[in-house]
Amino acid sequence: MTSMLCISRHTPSGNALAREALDTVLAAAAYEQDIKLLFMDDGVWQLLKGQQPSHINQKDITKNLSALPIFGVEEVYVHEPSLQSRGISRDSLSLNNVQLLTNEQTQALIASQQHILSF
Amino acid sequence: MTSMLCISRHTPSGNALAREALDTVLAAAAYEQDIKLLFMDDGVWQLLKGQQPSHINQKDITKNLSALPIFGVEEVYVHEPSLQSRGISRDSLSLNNVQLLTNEQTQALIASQQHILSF
Amino acid sequence: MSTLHTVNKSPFTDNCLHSCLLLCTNEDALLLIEDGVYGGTSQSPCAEDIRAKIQLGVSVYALKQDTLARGELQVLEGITLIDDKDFVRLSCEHQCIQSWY
Amino acid sequence: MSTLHTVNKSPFTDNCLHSCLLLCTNEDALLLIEDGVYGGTSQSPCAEDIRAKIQLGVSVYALKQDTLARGELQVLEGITLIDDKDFVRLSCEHQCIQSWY
Amino acid sequence: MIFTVVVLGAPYSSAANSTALRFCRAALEQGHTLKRIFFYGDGVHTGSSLSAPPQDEYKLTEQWQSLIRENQLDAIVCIAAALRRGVLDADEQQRYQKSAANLSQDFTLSGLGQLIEASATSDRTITFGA
Amino acid sequence: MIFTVVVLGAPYSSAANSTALRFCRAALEQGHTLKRIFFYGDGVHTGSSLSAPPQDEYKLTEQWQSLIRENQLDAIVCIAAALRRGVLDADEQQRYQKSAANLSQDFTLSGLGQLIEASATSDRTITFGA
Repeated sequence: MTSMLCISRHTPSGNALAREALDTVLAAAAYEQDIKLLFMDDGVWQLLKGQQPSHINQKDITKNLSALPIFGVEEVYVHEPSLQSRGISRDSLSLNNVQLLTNEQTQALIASQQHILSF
Repeated sequence: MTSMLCISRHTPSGNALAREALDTVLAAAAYEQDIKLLFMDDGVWQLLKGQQPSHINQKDITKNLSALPIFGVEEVYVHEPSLQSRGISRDSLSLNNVQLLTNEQTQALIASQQHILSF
Repeated sequence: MSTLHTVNKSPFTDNCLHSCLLLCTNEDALLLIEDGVYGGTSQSPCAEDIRAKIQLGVSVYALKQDTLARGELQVLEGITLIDDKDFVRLSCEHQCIQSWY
Repeated sequence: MSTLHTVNKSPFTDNCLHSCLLLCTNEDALLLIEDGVYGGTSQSPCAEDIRAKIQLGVSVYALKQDTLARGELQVLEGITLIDDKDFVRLSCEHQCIQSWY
Repeated sequence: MIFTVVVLGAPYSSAANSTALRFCRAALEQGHTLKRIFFYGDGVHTGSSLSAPPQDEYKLTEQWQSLIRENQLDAIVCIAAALRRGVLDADEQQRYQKSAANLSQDFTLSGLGQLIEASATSDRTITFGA
Repeated sequence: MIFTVVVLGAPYSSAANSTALRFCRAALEQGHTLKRIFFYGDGVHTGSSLSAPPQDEYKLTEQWQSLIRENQLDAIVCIAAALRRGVLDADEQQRYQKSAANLSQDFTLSGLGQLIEASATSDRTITFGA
């Protein structure tokens, strides 16, 4: 197994990157790789509760997010400073089993990988 | 004649917007409209001297810029605070006959138009 | 004549809301659309500037569909949520529309 | 293992260079490409942070072709201009490549 | 009022494309006139007849096609932007000896003069940037 | 070394596309192996056979095609991203009953598994974001 980290840094609805990152993670899980997912910068908005993208004729990314554990993606990380600067509390995240990381912990996570998939 | 202002805010080489803005201005001039062009934000990089986009296999936008007066585009404006924050001096601009505008003058320019073409 | 400014990028990523606020006059209106609605949240890097503009009489709006789509956002007091029809109406009420993106 | 960070957006517009600098460790290298090369100029909003990183031992590079393409830029002292072959070499020398865009 | 609408974002890639569609619909519903919709930049992909999104997704290009057809709108795809990006009608297919054309019949390839002419004869111009 | 290259930017729209091309060339010149080039997001437009830029401009898609052909590279266009954006091969044209196919013969439509498999068997993965 190869250790891979997908870093997802973009908003859920502004363009296709958030969905494409998630599809990549699910593909890696299906391929039984050691895939981890890190949300940072505007990517943390993907985790906000209560999204109703049907209002803009988009599919709800939250459904795919909640499917991550089912597909064997156990390690989902969130860059905590990104949450803090946006005023997003842990309670307002749609996923419970995420690990919040400091800058130092995020650096350590990145440094321990073999491949990064940058989104 | 309709008064039109094209606002060009993006870098010369990062995407196609700078060139597409310029093509629009030249089309408006060919159509004999009262077209003005305003550079602001990263759009002011388009005016920097010495660009050699052949290094990245792109055409030189500076040629089209220098053709503006020939095509009858006399009013070319530059948002001066955008120049200043980037450390670009007037001397380092490839166009001589541009008018530098303060925030207030830029506001007045925008307020006097019938149509804005936003790039 | 007054201008309607639309902004469609998150100010946590992109500086176009900042540039817009620099040039938005007291007669103008500001409409946050798409990812621009993040700019109208309480922790937005432009929150203070937006509050100041509202104080000076600038009408600030956010597109309701885009706001609902993005989840439980804490939208600043004084920002009015509007729908597509209101967007069209605002476009009629102002002479020019400048799109910041 | 160390990481090569590439940044391809102007910091005058986009905050990704700022985010990159936040996570770039002293063992890492930073390569400015495309519009990212504006981030390495003397008035860049990240100029101080880049100088500090260089002091701490981070190798900072800018792609030569992208720099020449964009005109007479005043590139910060301590930033090394490299070509495509060096870009490939840096990719080999670091375990991971994180692209900030 | 008479509107000229400029669309710079591609469907499925940029939220701007979908916002522009909703704006056009709302304008028509309120009795306004759309003088012309001008697809420029990556917006030219709106004119592609080959888009095939999954069944459970919103069919943006189909929605544009219906809107244009049902309201007999003038939908111009900028020819210079389209040729670079691989969006062609039958004439351009022949001219450039390409294997296929992919412009939907509801759209017309034409030049930037069409944008300027529309703007000059409209009350409002609005751009949807990507 | 063995590289997997991910291209997310479209030709003519994003500088990322051209940077990726130069990177691939330089890697090959230095004797490295390109396990796979994976075109995803707006990068799928690289596979279009219909692009027709002006004569005096750099032909990005042609350059990609030559590079792929001359070096017998494995160039995959993500099928899900491509279908949404109107990039199809003959099979998908038939499946979706579209009027044409526009995928250049140097590229292959396939799924995200191809990206993961390539990454897992490469020394390095590099993404060119738009």
